Amino acid sequence: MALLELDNVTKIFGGLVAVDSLSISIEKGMIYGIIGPNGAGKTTVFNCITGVYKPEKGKIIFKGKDITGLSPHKIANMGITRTFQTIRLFGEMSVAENIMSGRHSKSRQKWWHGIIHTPFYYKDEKENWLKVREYMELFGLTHLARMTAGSQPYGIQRKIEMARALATEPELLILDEPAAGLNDKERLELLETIRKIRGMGITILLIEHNMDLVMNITEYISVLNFGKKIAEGKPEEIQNNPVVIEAYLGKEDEDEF
Amino acid sequence: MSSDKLLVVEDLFVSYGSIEAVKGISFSVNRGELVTILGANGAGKTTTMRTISGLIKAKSGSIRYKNIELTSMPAHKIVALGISQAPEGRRVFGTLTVEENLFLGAYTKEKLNKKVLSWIYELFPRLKERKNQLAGTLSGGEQQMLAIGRALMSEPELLLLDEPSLGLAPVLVKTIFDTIKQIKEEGTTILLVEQNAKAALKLADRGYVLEVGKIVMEGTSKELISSPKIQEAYLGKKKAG
Amino acid sequence: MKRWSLVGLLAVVVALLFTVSVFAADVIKIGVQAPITGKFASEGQSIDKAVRLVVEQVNKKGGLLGKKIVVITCDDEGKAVKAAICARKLVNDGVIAVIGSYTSTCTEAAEPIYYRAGVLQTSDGTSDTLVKHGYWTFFRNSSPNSSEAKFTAEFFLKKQHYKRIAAISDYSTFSVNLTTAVVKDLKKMGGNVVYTGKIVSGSQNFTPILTKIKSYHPDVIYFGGYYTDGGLIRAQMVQLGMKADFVGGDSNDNPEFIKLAGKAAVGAYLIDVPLPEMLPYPAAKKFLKAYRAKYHENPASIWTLFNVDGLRVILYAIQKTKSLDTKKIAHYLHYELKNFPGITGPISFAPNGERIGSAYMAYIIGPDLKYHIVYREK
Amino acid sequence: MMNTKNALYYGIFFLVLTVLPFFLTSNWISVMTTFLIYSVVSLSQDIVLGRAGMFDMGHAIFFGLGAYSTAILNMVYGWPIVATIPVAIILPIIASILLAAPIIHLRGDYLLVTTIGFNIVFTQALKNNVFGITGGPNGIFGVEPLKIFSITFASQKSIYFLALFILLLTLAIIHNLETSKPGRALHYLNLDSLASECIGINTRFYRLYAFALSAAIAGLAGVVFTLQFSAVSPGAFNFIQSVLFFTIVLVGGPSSIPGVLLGTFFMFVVPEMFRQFAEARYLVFGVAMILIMIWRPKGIWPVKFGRIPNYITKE
Amino acid sequence: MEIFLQQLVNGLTIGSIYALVALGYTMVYGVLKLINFAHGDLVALSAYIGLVILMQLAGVLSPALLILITFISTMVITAIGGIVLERAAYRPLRRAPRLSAVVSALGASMVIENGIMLIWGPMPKIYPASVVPNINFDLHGVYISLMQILVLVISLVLMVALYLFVNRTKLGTAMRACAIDQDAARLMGIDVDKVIVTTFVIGSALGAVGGLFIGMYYRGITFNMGWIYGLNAFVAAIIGGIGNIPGAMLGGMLLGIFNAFISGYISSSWSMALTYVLLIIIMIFRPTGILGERVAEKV
Repeated sequence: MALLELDNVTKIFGGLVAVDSLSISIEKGMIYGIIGPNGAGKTTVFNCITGVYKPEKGKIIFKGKDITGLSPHKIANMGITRTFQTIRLFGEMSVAENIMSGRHSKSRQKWWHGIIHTPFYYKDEKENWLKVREYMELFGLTHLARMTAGSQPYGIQRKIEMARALATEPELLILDEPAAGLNDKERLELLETIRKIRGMGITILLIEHNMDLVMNITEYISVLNFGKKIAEGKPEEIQNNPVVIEAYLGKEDEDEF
Repeated sequence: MSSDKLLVVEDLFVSYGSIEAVKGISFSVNRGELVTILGANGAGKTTTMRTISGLIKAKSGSIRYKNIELTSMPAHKIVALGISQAPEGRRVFGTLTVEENLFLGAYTKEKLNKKVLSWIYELFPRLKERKNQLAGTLSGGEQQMLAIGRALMSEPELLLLDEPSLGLAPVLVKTIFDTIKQIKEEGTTILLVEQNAKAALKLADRGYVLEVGKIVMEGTSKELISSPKIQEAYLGKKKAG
Repeated sequence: MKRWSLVGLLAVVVALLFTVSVFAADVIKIGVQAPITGKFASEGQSIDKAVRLVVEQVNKKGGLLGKKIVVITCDDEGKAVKAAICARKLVNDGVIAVIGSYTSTCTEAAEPIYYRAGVLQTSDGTSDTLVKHGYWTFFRNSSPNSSEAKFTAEFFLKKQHYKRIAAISDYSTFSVNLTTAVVKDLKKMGGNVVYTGKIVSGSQNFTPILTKIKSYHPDVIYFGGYYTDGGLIRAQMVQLGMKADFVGGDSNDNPEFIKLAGKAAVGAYLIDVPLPEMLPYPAAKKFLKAYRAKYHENPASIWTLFNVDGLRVILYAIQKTKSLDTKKIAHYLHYELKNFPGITGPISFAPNGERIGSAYMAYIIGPDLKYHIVYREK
Repeated sequence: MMNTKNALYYGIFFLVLTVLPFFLTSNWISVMTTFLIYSVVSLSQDIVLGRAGMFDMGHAIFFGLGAYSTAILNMVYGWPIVATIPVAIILPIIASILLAAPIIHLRGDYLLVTTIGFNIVFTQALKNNVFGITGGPNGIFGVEPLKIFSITFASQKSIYFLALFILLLTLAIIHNLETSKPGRALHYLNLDSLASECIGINTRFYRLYAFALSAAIAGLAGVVFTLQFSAVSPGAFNFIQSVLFFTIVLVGGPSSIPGVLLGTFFMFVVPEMFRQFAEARYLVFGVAMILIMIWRPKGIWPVKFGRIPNYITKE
Repeated sequence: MEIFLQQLVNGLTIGSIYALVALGYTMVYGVLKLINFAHGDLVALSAYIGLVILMQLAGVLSPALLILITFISTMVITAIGGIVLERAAYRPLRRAPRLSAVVSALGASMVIENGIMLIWGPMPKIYPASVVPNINFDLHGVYISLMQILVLVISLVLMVALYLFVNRTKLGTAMRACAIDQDAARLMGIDVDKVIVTTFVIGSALGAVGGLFIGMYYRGITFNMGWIYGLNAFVAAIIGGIGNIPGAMLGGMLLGIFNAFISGYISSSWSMALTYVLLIIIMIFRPTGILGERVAEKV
């Protein structure tokens, strides 16, 4: 059974069909890529999966459960976490606090722990901060723990965001253009990190423009154009698919423009 | 190609708070040229454009247009000097009509030049059909046309185009680039920022490659197209087949 | 660290401010607790000025019991919270008696504090609740709502023979109490009250409520609030073509009422003790002259004069008892003082601190825009 | 997780507040008591406004509900003050949830206007003497002092220490909040609501949580207010008061405990000090508010994040 | 029926004053996203300035000229006040957190209110009774005065003029553009600072007309009346959809009429509370006001 399944998902904005009867199926443990021109509806798909938008039609099934239209926090608590195309960190807070936010759903503190600290609180708090420490070490952020997240360079912010997402211990990690704004070195690091995350048994779904990265890392790709899936398959199949070349990659021998 | 420099950017640094987005870039645009700046998301292209237009203040460095220093000039004066921009994401005034948008483009002009307006309607007949429609109701491609048309209304000598193909269907991308070519042929100097490297280099005379706030490569379009690095990083997706 | 040093500096300044205490001298301290700022600022400032004038006169003649009198003023802004703070401040400053406050709310909020400290308090507040607690320190220098209400009801039913009566108040303690008392007395005497309602003081536009009242066809509208609203109500009644009479409670008695209502003021009735300039007593004329000479204006209202009387009886009692013991002074005021010639009429106090007797009158504003007495208590 | 330096500063702060009444005149003790009460209310306002980022300009409602609960139960129904305290806490909680639930999704300024609206309805209800128990525009006077066992809190000094105790309690709660999952959740949803949702934070729940907690604290402060003045009146809880609490937080520094305390001091005690300049002081004060905002747009003492345990950065 | 019509007249009169004041809130909110809490106090100030001018010139000029000169000079002076306000209290905070500007606005409100008290004293000031001849028309039991007619007509004319200015002129279009996207407006060569100042000038001048109407119609003016008028007008702007100019006009009128009908038909004691209950209901069901932020649609 697929980990995540989209069944004829349709999202319409004021008459404009942003996602058009999209069906995809992601197996557990794979790295799945979605590519397509800007404005093809890729991010909208992510927003539908994570509950930010409610699709007009279709079903989204995660681990056999229908999650269509659930609120984002419920979906996140079921094990789907994402990063954003434009980084959305809690800019004024420290790096460690940002990653700690990912522990929210795993922390078992109750509402009254915001008022009274019980022995359980201390135990839980320590457990979670130690987890934060683990993720900071994993991403090499330990020395920045107390620094303000918003003042870090782009590459570091991407890492913090990914660390935060991982801190929720998701089963499915959704990355929206993780390589945007990274230089060559950082991109290579990212490649390594994504492989490492997969090694942890986490399924990854990503949108990416950098073809190098996509072709290198993904095991299966869907190509979207105008909200419709125009092709899917293994990377090498996609690279040679004439429809994809026409709509997205561009024809080699095209000379008009 | 004339060699007199219309726009010269030297050692430009721009930062948002403590993040440096542009780290000491230098480039120039000659009169009558179409120069393109290539780079991935977040490379600093849009920041550069916004700084030229005066929306962001540079931290250091200089931007000279016809030998006038722009770095400490407010945006509206820069427009009056003859630089106009079609910004990234189009930024049309959604609750104003198409025609009102175009009129605003000519805000710095004493009087509306009817000839320019009809030229723009010629370039983009779709805009003429929809001139009384609210700009927000246009499709993405039409909005891009409007953004470019609006920028042209001030009869600029230097036109800045920030990602005109963003989010457009391939067939529309072609239309837009055809129009850009046409605008260039009518004598407007253009600085074009693009992710679509191939399309941009086909049009451009020269290009610069921006990566994480620095210029990593520059040259004529021919040189860039044939450079292996460019082929791999920006055109590679096509070559992979 | 830098910020902490800033705080340290601030703390030192605060400490200095706190430790500066009023050094004791051989003087008699009289407090004024009044709304110097805020909505009732004009009344409060007038009371303060008048008190200072009287004290200046006494000091010029050599003071009281051989001591100079010092006035300490505290601004309660017409707010209950500030009134309590003021009361504590004045008590702490060592005043023997306090004049004020102007509003019943502030007076009531401060009462228990003066009572516990044994400081005499005299106020023009008209709310009946002021004397309910039975504090020996409190003396009302004006007439209470209840006697005004009784007089109003008599005027309505015995003199004017109104058949359909509408009554409105604002939200202030004073106005609600007075209006409620008037309505109660009217009903007790068999009057027909067809409408009661409230307005928001200062909202200026009273046409909606007046239009509504119009549909009840009353032959009189009674308004128990302040002149700032009363003048406008009268003007808007006329503008809406209403034929009903207008009768205003004591707080409408202010020269500004006529200015606000303009020509519409003609024919309006007011119920109050006499106007400052209508007071028949020589002391009153003398005082007004002195006030005008010093401040080049008239006192804000009759309430200033009531407070002056409050001050004068207390000073008189100190002189008579030759004592600064407030218990003795209070005893004298309660049981020995009879018909002191005040500028607002003879003054005596009941054992609960109530001023005995009232001098309420009903006036009509004539075409000459002057007050004419139409009815007075027998 | 309070470090020793902070603990020291708080120690000094409370030491000063503890000995202060022995050096102050009674009217200044009264001012300082009110300062303590207002500090508690401002700190509670800060939970909603500073931490959770909701523009609540009707906070005096909860303060007033607490104060009126005590006054009404004591004066109308004859309850001893101690027994009224739980009601004065629970009633504001219920009210806050009922009021906030339908409007919590509103964008900043709209929430602000709606809460002003609630506040105006609240004070008008008090003035109209709803159910005949609020005492109308007059309010309620003569509330008994608090008696716990055989101790009676009647003197100004004893009320001062009661208020100080409540402030201490509030600071403890806020410290606990700050260093716990719910408290951090408030900051997260304030800074980026969507990102918070996407990492599993139920933003709606925590927004209501912020309202309920702050209402409870404000209600408790209301009890002390009633004891301090042995009276309540609608004017003490009108929307101008809400504006005051709102301003205190912003002038001092949202989410910053020392900031809010300084804000209260500046907005409440400083005007008391300049009482002799009665007529001009609020003019000067307005100018000062503008200048402070220009000088320190994030408040006099802005919040500093980075409260993280030391052990996570050590090898 | 007369009662109904009379209440309508009552409501429209106060409603047009609310609308005039609300326009100032809504325009500033449109371009700056700032609740200009000092606007109501500026309106109060204008009433005082108007009175001073009126008293200075009374008897010197003919009544019609007197009114004209008073209006124009008060509008000019208040507009200058608006410029000063923007310069001193808002421009330095353009890039600060939004709430800082709110505090600055509250501070400015205190400054103006207490400034009025220091200059003119705490006593209410009273406009002379017959600036506008006291003529009252009786239309079958519905009374309407000449002053009311003036209030209605002038307000309407000004609102139509403002509507035309904003929709038909270059500067007006620029103003709308700034409200939508300031950076894009800059790219058009629009001097955004100038547009903002213009907004304050127009808003203050319209507020000044409102202030003069308050003085001339209701006669008594107090230093602290800015709060009540300001708050009501602000609520009117919100009801209509803040930032939306026709919305402010509609909101003002609706608020006036609603107020009149609640006082008239339900309960005057609860009129203020019920007005706000209405506001809350509108906020719950139409979170951006009745007209809302204009959505893109075909015209």
